[in-house]
Amino acid sequence: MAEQPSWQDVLDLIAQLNESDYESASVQVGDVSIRLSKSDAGFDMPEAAGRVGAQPRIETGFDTPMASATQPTTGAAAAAPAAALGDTIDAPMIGVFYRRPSPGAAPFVEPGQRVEADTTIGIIEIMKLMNPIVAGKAGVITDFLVTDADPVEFGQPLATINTSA
Amino acid sequence: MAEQPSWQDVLDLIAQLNESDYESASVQVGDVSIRLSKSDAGFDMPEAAGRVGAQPRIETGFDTPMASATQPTTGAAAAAPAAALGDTIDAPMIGVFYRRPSPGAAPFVEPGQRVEADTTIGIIEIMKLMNPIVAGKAGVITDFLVTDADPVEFGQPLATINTSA
Amino acid sequence: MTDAPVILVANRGEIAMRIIAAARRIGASPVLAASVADKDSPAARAADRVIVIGASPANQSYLKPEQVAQAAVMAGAAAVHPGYGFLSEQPALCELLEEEGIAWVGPRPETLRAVGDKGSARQVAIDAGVPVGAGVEIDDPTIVVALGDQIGYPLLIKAIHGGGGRGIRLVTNPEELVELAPQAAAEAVAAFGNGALYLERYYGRARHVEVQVFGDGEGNAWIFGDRDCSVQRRHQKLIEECPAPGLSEKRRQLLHDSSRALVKVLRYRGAGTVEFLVDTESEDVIFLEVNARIQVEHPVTEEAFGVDLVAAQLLLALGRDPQLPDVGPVPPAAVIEMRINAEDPNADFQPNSGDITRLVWPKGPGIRIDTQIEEGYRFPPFYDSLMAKLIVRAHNRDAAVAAATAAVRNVTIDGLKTTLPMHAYVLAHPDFIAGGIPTSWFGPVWEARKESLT
Amino acid sequence: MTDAPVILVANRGEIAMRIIAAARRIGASPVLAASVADKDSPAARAADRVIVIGASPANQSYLKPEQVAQAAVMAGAAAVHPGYGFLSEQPALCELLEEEGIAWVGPRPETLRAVGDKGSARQVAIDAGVPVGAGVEIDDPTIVVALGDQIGYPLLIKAIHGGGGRGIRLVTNPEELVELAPQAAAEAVAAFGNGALYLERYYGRARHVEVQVFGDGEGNAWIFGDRDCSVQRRHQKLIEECPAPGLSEKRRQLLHDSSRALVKVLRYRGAGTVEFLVDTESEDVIFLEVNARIQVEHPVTEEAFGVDLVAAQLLLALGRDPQLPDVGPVPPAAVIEMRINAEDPNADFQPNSGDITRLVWPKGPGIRIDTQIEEGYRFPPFYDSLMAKLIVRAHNRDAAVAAATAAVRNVTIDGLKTTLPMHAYVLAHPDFIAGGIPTSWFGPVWEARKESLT
Repeated sequence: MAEQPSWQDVLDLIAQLNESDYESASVQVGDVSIRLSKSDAGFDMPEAAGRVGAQPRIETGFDTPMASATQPTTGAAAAAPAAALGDTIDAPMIGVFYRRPSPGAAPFVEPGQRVEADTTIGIIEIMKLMNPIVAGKAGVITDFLVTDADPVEFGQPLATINTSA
Repeated sequence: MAEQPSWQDVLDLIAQLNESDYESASVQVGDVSIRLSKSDAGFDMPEAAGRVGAQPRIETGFDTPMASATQPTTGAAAAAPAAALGDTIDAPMIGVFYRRPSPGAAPFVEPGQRVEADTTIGIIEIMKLMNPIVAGKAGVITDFLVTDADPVEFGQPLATINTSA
Repeated sequence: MTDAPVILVANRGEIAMRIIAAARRIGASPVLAASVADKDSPAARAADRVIVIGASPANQSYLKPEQVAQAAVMAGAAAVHPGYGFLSEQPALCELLEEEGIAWVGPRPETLRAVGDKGSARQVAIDAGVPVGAGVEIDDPTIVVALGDQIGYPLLIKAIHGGGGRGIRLVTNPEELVELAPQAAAEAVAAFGNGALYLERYYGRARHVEVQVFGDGEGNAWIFGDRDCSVQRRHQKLIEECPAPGLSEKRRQLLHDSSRALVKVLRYRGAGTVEFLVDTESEDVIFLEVNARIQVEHPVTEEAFGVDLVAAQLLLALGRDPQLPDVGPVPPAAVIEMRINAEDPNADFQPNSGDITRLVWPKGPGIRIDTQIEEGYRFPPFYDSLMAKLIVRAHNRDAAVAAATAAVRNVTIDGLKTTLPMHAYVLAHPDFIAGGIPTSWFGPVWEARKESLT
Repeated sequence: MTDAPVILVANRGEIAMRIIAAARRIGASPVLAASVADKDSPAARAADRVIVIGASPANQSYLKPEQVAQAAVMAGAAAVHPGYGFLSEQPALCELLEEEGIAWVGPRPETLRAVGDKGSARQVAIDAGVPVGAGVEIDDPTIVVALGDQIGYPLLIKAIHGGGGRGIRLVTNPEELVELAPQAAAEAVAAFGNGALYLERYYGRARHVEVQVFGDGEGNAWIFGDRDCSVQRRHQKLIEECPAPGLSEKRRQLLHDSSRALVKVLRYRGAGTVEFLVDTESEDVIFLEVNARIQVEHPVTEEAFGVDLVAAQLLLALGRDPQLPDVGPVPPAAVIEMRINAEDPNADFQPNSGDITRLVWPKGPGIRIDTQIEEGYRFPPFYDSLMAKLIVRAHNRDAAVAAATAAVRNVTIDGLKTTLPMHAYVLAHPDFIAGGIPTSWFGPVWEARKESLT
């Protein structure tokens, strides 16, 4: 859990949000929660609460899953959010992820290596069917998030990739 | 838990939010929660809807009915907020409220009149039993909130009283 | 909906929710008379309107007839449903409402009086030909054998002027009686200044079985089977079931016929319960009392027979057909109710209150939950500890016990101590599974469990 | 709980909730195989674990056997429950699981194949001595009287090579047949290049009645009564009830015996439904098909007989006793289910999706709600429009209709258009109240209502 914001932080944040274009905002850090709305639509949903609970960090809620909206909220200045954290390459299907074409062989790619959109980075086996997985975007693989031969779900991040490198 | 905001902090925040564009706002820090709405629509959450709907304006909630919480609880500097808003004299029982001892008679008291704690300000009739109602505190009655012969519920404000006058 | 009759709900908690649901079923408008503590409760939200009648303690709100009556007048109520407890069996509220032309959802005030007192209730039962407990005063403590035979053994010698359990002796045969009666008389003289004694039949292993009745107010009765409520701790029911297991046809008929006779004698109006003591060591069946109201455990009967007793109460009070079927003596299903109380069964059932932080109910066929609690609800300290009733129905008793066991396992209530562990224990106990345990069963069994754990 | 068998729930919505509840009842651990759209759904929260199997559209997730099988492997599942729809009657998933040693909650793959095709199902029925619809090919359109008599009237002349309703003529007597058959042959030649004709019995006012079976896989059957599902719009069931009203004892026995014979012939395993057409203008009863899965409307049977069919399915799949009772042909209660769909009945039942802003369910005895929706739930556009099933039980059909009417009136679903107004209309309609309407009833009645409103 992040350090608690000071009262001044809260005031600053509200001032900042007020200058923003957000229709509504919801911020929760530990015990501190702030919700603002410029329209009546405001905060309808128990769901929203659910999500905040489920996702540990800070979330400014705009009614639907908001992924990237999250980051700069608390921070004062805070630059380039999404790219800084790194894009991910996500599993296009459920199955078992292999980084090598066969046991004992060298991995398709290693962290630090540059890939193109069509570079194979691994294989997903689903019920004995092997499916090559390509990077889908050009960049430098920064890390693998899944161990060789681990099961993965659909949409699960397999690796991080720096697309601006 | 973050440090509790002082009462002054809360007032400042409310002032700030009041100047903002938000239709509605909700801030919670530890036990302190502030909810503001410029329209009745306010907050949709079941609970809040109940409270905000019933009491249109500003509400600083300390978890339970807030009445006394409002007082200087947190407060550092802060001068007598409650009194400024006006104390109320609340119905000590359910029944029909009468401002006069009998139909056609003059009211027990009129707005602007000074009362002592034991001054009778009206009668509540409950199932044909007449119960004199006393002010309960000394001050100047500023307004009656209930019309003569109106039914009142337990705890319903009958009149406002300025206790610092 | 504007001319829907208003039902004032003069109660709280799960029964308030239940009455509100019944009001909605019949197209009426429910208004809740609430204490300050309950003015934002789930029942308050479920009602069309809330009227705050008084402060949080029940003796300043729910127990004040004139405050409830005032709320009924203010609500423009066509009828007032008192639920159970509180003012439900008090003629006072009933009569205040009669004066205002507002219907009372319950029996007439004279019925409440007739059955509200042990002595007069016993007389009503005798008049109706219903078996009551044998008892007789001793004239001469040296001539007691005939009296003892008349009452049967075991029996109790009670000092008439004794009290609080003092001056009571258990006697199991005539020899003991002959020996102990003079001693008891002497001791009573010493202790209470009066040697008068009373003999009473003692049932140490009797069951609590009750019959659900519904009277049309003219002497006709619907009988909706029987319930066994023998899982009790200090006379507090913990688990109830319908039908009562293992009753012989003859006994069942005696219970039902007796109850029907009482309804007729009383010209009983609406829902009521006739409680009996059913001995497991003799063939005796003894009338205990009439509960002139809907009871906590009414859902087991509703689920077993497929009826809505609370809606029927409202309909009758509004002068309409209660829409109840004639049913057989044994329902086509077995139903068990577990009372989930905010009490710690491992700490002498001490009540507790506070926030319910997480709440998950089991789902599926045959499961019914009657409750007011929900996640985030602050269970108040002012009232009784009943949080919820978990009611489970199945095609026979074995299946119902299995279903109840699974249901209890799949309840999550975080934030408070509850009686759920006690239910899990009882439901798994061979005595309970066999059925027909007496009311004296639970206490020592639960104590023994506690000792086995330490 | 660590060695609780894992049940993979390969479905979504209300039936996923239902299977999760049944898994919990039997002490198993439910794991949900979900699409991305459903990964945070109420069913996902109710499960012990969620495995995301694919993208939101069903054909990229719920309809992919290998993805579901992979999830079952990853979950360490002991059994997979496919619900209804999706892969529930596909041998493909069933066989993939068999290879992995994971139990399939449903009939054997060969059973799925045998009843999955109209032609082979018809042959199975004939083998079992179950009445099927009469039909015969015409050799010579000028010699048709005997054929017509053999089939009975009214009948349809169908061009064998026609389709989409073209080339079909309704014939009500032999004279018409003699006149129309040659014309139809000539037209068929002109239209389809082939004059071959087929005669088939026509039932314009037949009911849809089905029988709930449960097979032990060895040829033995439990029969849990019948259901009437005749309130249909374009072959979509809207309201179902148990038992089917107004069936003669003889017809009921024919339906039940036929179903039992099918279970025996197929050595049917688990829950299934045998659908029949029951004519209202003749004594004919015609086999339609076997649904080799649990059905949407299974709750009416569960409530009527007091059983848990889904738990029984799971127990059987796990090799355990399904714990089902033997019951009589007619249940001791009447139950009605209303399908609440996210469709606008006043706009040609157009589906809609979006946020459910407010949701209030009726409460009280005999009311069961099977649903996944809750306040704040965003009803997704990807799947079918079933939001919830409102199931109401009472002691007889009249009481059930009244209870259903009250229950429908007391549902509030804001944010989406639903079929609730349609239910209110049907439940109040004298034809429905009388019982026994044919499947052709709803369409014109609803159209007429629309016209009467404009």
